[in-house]
Amino acid sequence: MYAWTLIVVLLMVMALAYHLGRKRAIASAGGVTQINTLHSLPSYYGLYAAIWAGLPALLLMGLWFGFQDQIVTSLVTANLPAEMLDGQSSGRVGLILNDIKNLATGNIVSATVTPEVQAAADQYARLARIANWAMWLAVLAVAVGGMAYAWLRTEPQMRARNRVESIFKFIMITFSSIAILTTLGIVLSVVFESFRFFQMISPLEFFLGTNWSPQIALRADQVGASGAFGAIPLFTGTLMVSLIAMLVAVPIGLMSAIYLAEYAPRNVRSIAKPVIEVLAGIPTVVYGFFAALTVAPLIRDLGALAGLNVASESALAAGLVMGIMIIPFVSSLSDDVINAVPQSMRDGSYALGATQSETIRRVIIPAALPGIVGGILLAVSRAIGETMIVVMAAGLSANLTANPLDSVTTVTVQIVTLLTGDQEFDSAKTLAAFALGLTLFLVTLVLNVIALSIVRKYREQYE
Amino acid sequence: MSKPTLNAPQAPVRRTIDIVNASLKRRHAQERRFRRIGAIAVALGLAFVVLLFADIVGKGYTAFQQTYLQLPIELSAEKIDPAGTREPETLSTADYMAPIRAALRQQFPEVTERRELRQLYSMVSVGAPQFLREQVMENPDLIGTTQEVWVLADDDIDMLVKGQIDRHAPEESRRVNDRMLGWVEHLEEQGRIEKRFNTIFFTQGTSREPELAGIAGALMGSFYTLLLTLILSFPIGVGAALYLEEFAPKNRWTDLIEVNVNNLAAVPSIVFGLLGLAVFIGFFGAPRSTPLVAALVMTLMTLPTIIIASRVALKSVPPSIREAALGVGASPLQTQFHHVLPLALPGMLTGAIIGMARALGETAPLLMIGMIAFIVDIPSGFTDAATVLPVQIFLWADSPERGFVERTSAAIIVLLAFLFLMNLVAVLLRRRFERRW
Amino acid sequence: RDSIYIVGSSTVFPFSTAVAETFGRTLGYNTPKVESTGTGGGMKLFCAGVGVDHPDITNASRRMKASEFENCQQAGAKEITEVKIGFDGIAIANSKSAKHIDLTLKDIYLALAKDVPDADGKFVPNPNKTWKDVNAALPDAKIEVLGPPPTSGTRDAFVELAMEGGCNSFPELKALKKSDEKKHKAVCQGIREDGAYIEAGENDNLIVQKLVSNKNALGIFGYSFLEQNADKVQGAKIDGIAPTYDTISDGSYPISRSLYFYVKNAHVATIPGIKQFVTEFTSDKAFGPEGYLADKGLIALPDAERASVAKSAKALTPMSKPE
Amino acid sequence: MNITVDEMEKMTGAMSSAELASERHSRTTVGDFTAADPRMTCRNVDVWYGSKQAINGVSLDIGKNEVVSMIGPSGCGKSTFLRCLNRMNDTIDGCRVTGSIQLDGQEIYDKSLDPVPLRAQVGMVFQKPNPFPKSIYENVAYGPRIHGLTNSKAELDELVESSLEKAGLWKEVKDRLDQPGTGLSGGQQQRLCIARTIAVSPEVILMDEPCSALDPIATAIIEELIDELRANYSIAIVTHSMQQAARVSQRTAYFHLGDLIEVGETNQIFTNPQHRLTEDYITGRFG
Amino acid sequence: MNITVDEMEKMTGAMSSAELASERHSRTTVGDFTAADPRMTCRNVDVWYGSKQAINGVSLDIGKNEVVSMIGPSGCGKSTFLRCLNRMNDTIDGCRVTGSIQLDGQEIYDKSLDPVPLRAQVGMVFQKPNPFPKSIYENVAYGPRIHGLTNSKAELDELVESSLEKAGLWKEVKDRLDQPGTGLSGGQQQRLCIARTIAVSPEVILMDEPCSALDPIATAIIEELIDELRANYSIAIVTHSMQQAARVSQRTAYFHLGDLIEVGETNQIFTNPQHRLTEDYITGRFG
Ligand SMILES: Nc1ncnc2c1ncn2[C@@H]1O[C@H](COP(=O)(O)OP(=O)(O)OP(=O)(O)O)[C@@H](O)[C@H]1O
Ligand SMILES: Nc1ncnc2c1ncn2[C@@H]1O[C@H](COP(=O)(O)OP(=O)(O)OP(=O)(O)O)[C@@H](O)[C@H]1O
Ligand SMILES: [Mg+2]
Ligand SMILES: [Mg+2]
Ligand SMILES: O=P([O-])([O-])[O-]
Repeated sequence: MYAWTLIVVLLMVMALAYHLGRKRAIASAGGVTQINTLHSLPSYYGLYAAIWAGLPALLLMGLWFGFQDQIVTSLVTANLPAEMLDGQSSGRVGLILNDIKNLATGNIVSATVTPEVQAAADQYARLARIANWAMWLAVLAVAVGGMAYAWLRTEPQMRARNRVESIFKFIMITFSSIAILTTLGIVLSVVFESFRFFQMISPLEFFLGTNWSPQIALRADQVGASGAFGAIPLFTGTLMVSLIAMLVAVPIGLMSAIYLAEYAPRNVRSIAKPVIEVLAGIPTVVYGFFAALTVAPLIRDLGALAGLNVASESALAAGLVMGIMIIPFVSSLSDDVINAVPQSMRDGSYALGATQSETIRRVIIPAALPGIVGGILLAVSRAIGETMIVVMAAGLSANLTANPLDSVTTVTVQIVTLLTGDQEFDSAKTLAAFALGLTLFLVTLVLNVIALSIVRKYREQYE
Repeated sequence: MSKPTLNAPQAPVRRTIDIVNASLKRRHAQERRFRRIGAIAVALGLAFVVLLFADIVGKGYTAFQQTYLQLPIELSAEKIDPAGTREPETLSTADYMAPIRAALRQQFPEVTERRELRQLYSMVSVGAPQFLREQVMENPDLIGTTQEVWVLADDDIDMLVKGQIDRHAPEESRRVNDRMLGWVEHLEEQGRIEKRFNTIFFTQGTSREPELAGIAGALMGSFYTLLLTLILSFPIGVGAALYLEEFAPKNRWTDLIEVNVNNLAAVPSIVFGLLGLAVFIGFFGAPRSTPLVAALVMTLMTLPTIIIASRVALKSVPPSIREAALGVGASPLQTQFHHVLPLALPGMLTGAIIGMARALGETAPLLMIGMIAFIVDIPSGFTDAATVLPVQIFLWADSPERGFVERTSAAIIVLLAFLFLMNLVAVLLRRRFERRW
Repeated sequence: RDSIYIVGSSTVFPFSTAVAETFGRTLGYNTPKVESTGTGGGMKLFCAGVGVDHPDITNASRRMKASEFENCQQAGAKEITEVKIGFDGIAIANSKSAKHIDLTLKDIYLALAKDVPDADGKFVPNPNKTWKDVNAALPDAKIEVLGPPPTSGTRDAFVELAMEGGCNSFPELKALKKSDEKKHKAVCQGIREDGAYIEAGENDNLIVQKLVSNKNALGIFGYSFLEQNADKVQGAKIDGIAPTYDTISDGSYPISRSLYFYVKNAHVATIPGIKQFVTEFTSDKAFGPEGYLADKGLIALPDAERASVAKSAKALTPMSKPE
Repeated sequence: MNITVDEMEKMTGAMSSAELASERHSRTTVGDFTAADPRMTCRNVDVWYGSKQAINGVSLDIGKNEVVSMIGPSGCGKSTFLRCLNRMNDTIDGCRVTGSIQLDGQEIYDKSLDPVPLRAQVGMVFQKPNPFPKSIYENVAYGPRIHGLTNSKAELDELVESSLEKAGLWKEVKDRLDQPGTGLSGGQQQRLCIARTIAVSPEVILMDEPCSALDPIATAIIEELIDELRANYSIAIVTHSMQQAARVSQRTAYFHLGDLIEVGETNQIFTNPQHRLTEDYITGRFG
Repeated sequence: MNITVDEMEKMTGAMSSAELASERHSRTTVGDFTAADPRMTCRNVDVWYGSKQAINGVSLDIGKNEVVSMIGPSGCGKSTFLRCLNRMNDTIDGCRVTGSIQLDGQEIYDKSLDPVPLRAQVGMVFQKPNPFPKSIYENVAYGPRIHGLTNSKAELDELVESSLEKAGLWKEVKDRLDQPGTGLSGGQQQRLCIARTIAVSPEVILMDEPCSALDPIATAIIEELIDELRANYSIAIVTHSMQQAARVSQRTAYFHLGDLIEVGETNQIFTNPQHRLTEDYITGRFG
């Protein structure tokens, strides 16, 4: 609660800093009529001041929040009678302190309140209050200090725009590196476990084996499955389900993008597009139920009519429904890029006597290709990463089959099943999840590299 | 002028127009086919939405009503407020179940056997006294009077009244036995059973009793999670896309980042959960089961989507616009913010819509960070323990009680309404910025 | 932290949450936070240590293992109270519109085992395609059983009780248990992976609904789902016993298991309400045969056992190391 | 050859709106707008962009085997009028065309008329070069391909080469036919667009300032081409260079603020304009 | 005034690569490329697009208060060279510039140099008009706004008006300043871009065929503007019209296939070219 008020106050200080910085810049230039002697627009000086007022203060506030409780707690702990802490583990001390905090904040407490505890709670409450005040003071002081600093530095020659822009650029670089950090985090969090996995199971078996049955016993008294770790059926399963999904999503998505961007009246487009986008947000549980209870039986019955032997869980059902889910990834992104192709391209084609569909197929789609591929890649990615639908509609058994009417399982499904049940980090079973994760990561990486080079090759830059 | 024949091409054997006319029928057929396929594709897309909606709404709309029983309840002063002080303390701790049960007994005086009585009592919800208490506390004058009160029915009765339980099915395959059915029919004849709008569903947190279960907690959880996700992921995604597409030097390193971002999109969501568990909860000690951690995980998960969509959008802005701005001396940043971003914004919003939609519907990574939990209290901040809509749906879908079936669908309806609302804002924004050049 | 933190089995989750809710509503404490992590996952979190960040209680659909107990000890959670709360029956059911089917454990074993002994007692990959192959008295329908995946406690229990039970109906296999326990486990508990047994995810509702749309299939799921969906599915009699409250409660229905929760005593004094929670859980109005948990599908312990459980739970008597 | 500011004042002054209003009576087209053997006939064509009228009741014919040039100050509606002739205005939101425009006696704005063969017959070179983001080769091959004008790869190669040759671009690009057309210089792009248009051998060609970005040599090549094409086809060309109009066209039409002010034999227009506005414009240039 | 096909053959033949190779020795710049009082000095500038060299070691100065015109056949590298002068080539992928280009003695390709103030100082009108997809007013007001050139709305209005006026566009657009700049005619767009550039009063102005889409009257206005601007600023203009070059510029540079062939006083270049290529080009036009 207090944090919010402080943030609001800080925002007000920043606004003030902006205003003052701006005015100061104008004044230093010698008045409104002279602002062209400034290096940058006055508003940049304002922004500069606002950043100086806001950023350090916010950082300080973040740090304070991170450490205040720790410091106050250690002060309180130091004052607790020694016998209360003697021989206690840190977890225990934590519990005692938790009790003290509960008492201090007026929550229900567990046991009888001893005088020591009461005293400690009082001290805690007092210290917390003081710390809170101190934070306000410190943060505001830093804010005002930053403002003053910016104020002092404001002079016509100061390259305010460059400074502000470097800060923005720095922020943007930081943002970009989040993607890298995430990857790093993911790789780091799977690579060691994968390594241990490959020490137990030979990579040869993993990559070339065609039998997947990883649920080996975790405990001595448990009996698991045969414990085969051939990942090929998982990858073929992933491939098949994704392929089916893409066979649904790409034509429907692309064609509806084309229709909406090129043929449909504006108001139809403005309604249909967001409605189709809803498909991306329906929880996968819903799709799972839909696939398992509506689509799969339908396919089975149809198959039976045609004299085919269809498993009640089929890759086809999961793939079809997954395809529906990812339609918007293809349609919306493609629609945007198609819409962004300059009109002069269309004009050029029409003027040669091309029909609208020829124009679309031969000029607009190629011109919009990088974006369309981007959308398709996103859709593929989503298909590869989806679990719930497959679990519910295609089952969990790893069949090596090319028949979409059979049940299959996918890499991600196995990862989820291996990770959500009982885990044991020295059993090949749990580690297999990490090996799968890493392999999937690498496989998709290779696919992405290929996709990128293809897009590069066919990229058509208009103008 | 030189002689026209000098370099003249051989006149085409046939006039272009003849060739064109000859192929016209085929090309128009092609055109019509193409167009029709497009229309069919859109229709299919819309049909899927409608189908799923019809399915969900058909299953879920009944949850927006809840069965109540009307009972003449004697709020005797001795029982509720023996001292007559009307102190809130006393009023709130009084036993309100007793008068309800008494009223039931009074309705069916013939029921005396213990087992039967238990069944009779089970017709009202265990939550009914709580609402009676609220009424009394609000209006203490009721004490000492006998009031006709609508009390909350148990979920089995609710299901029966709504027809989810078939009254004509044989007794052993029905959760409501013949005796209870008789009581219900008796009350129905007297007009003492009514379906009313289910406010509980919208105002309460979850519960193990279907009739008491509400969506408010999960809704707020989703709200906080998505708010924070949006606040974090949109600027970060757009910022990263801007940097990568417009500022970063084009070299192997940025290629690597590009591939990398694309690849992150294909990382199964549960892996993001693992990462969040290890980094945010394990390393930074962020509190488990909170919107804060969920939002951080969701941010990492949606970032690739937003970055990719934004880059695509930036790519499709013609370079001449950038040149024009740079040419009058705008800085690259100004060029981006004043000219390129507004033109790319529709595409970026699309990315945000899709990313947010996914974040709204995602369950798997949340399993890892402790959000699959029974949390009754409605969260009031980013660091309160909370659950979110899809997880709530997941949990309800796995509950044995029949009453949760319709509530699951109703929760999905709420989620979709939430989604529509979110889309609406983005769509309005998108429309403002969309233009062709 | 001012509320109890519970983790553990998804099977116990519905009961634990029901108590948590009542506890919060009636006793004025904050409603405990209950996380469904699976028994093993719960044990891991529970035994990770003592302190505000660690759970106070874990639910389990099986007893705590010796190794898990060891972990707890090492992490400082020395005193742990074990509370047995009741039974859970595992039903084998099919759609109500299909023919009722009665099975023996032996049928189940022969239908679902990975390898079965052939005429001369040699183990061959399960050749049975239809129920008729298993037992001439059964219908001539494809074997198609929807059941939980190996990650689920229900599956563990099913394997231990039904499969091993069926396995032991072969005298020579029963004898094997004495001579070569490992081999015995392997042959008795392995479930076939050729598609006759379909791992259908951990959502029992989904299995129920799949049964409705697939008349040939049988499903394996908890008793509470059978009870709630009595109009849609019917439970098969096992060895002549139908899955009902009474048969499970008195132990005559062969596929049932016990459910537990474990309390970290070290937290009792410092986290408000743990004791009261345990008391509430073990009160007759909760886990008694007439209690609200019975409504949720929990099958109560016999009276005598219940009383002793309640007593030692209230006293928070620490358990000894399980064998 | 320089014009003084005073002269300019006079010129622009001549167009000030007050004066124009008083001259309104004289804004019906001077001269004979018909052609002896017309391919295209336009009668009373009005064009609106939204509520703004860009063309007021223009009537003009384009005859067989003739080049008609359209001149007039910037923004007077030349491009707009030209775009009417093959219905390119259809693609502009809010653009409305009324009146009658016929090709070989066939009303082109007829609801039932198919713009596809129309545009194959009436080709157009746009004012701003707009090559497709494809290779140079594909840019030229695009039209023949969609219409199926050639039967073999060799024939197509030949057609591409001859079209580029005619547009005077072959030498410059023959080594890089597979490189994107968008990576060409401004004038090269313009010639590429010309090559693209003539590759489908349209019978009426509309050229909107085809030589604006071209140097004199390249201009000469294009003018040569126009002359050559005239033998078989009809051409309407918008140009700002009166010399060019004089060189290539048989008839000239002078537009002013949406009106067709005067039309006639090119010689006659440039030597003896009838309307004051035409005269002002021409002498403004030559004075 | 017409050139025959034969003559043309000769001309283009003169440029055939074999012959060019033999002439290579003579492709060092003829004439004095320095200016007495230079604002910009370029020395040995090479430009590559990927592996293709578009400019070969060009050295050229642009003096204070002078207009330098650049002429040469289409595709010879005029735009490329012009774009080097305010580092607009930075935006083209794979474009590399070497050599020295200085503005007031400051190396503009210096790593430490900020291209933003450079571009504010060295304005540019592009070959293809590229108005922002914003209103006409915003198009012109954009530059002054970001540079803070005006202090009030009124002042800005005035600046917008005067810039449009100078570009000869004010009369045509004054009633629709709030309409999109992309809805203008080709010539109007071009003038809008000129107005946009001069609104920030750059000290060096680079104009890439600023009058290519303009009628003679509008051209005259722009030429007048150039003349006026010269009093204070330096201007480099690319043009295909030799008359225009002769009218507006003091010095002229003739480019050919990436080489600066000849540079000198405009009068002298047009009356007495030293290099055969220059002569061919000029006489090809005038012949
Ligand atoms: N972006 C580009 N990528 C590759 N090559 C290019 C690019 N831009 C121009 N070129 C090539 O560089 C050479 C010089 O082009 P430039 O645009 O400078 O010519 P120019 O003299 O301006 O011609 P024009 O008068 O036709 O505009 C040409 O051969 C052209 O094809
Ligand atoms: N898309 C459009 N929307 C609105 N007005 C337009 C549009 N295109 C052109 N105009 C207006 O219509 C009038 C005629 O434009 P048009 O392009 O026909 O002129 P033009 O004669 O070709 O001029 P230029 O020689 O400059 O190309 C101009 O006033 C112009 O501003
Ligand atoms: Mg025009
Ligand atoms: Mg150029
Ligand atoms: O969650 P489980 O009870 O299946 O371990």
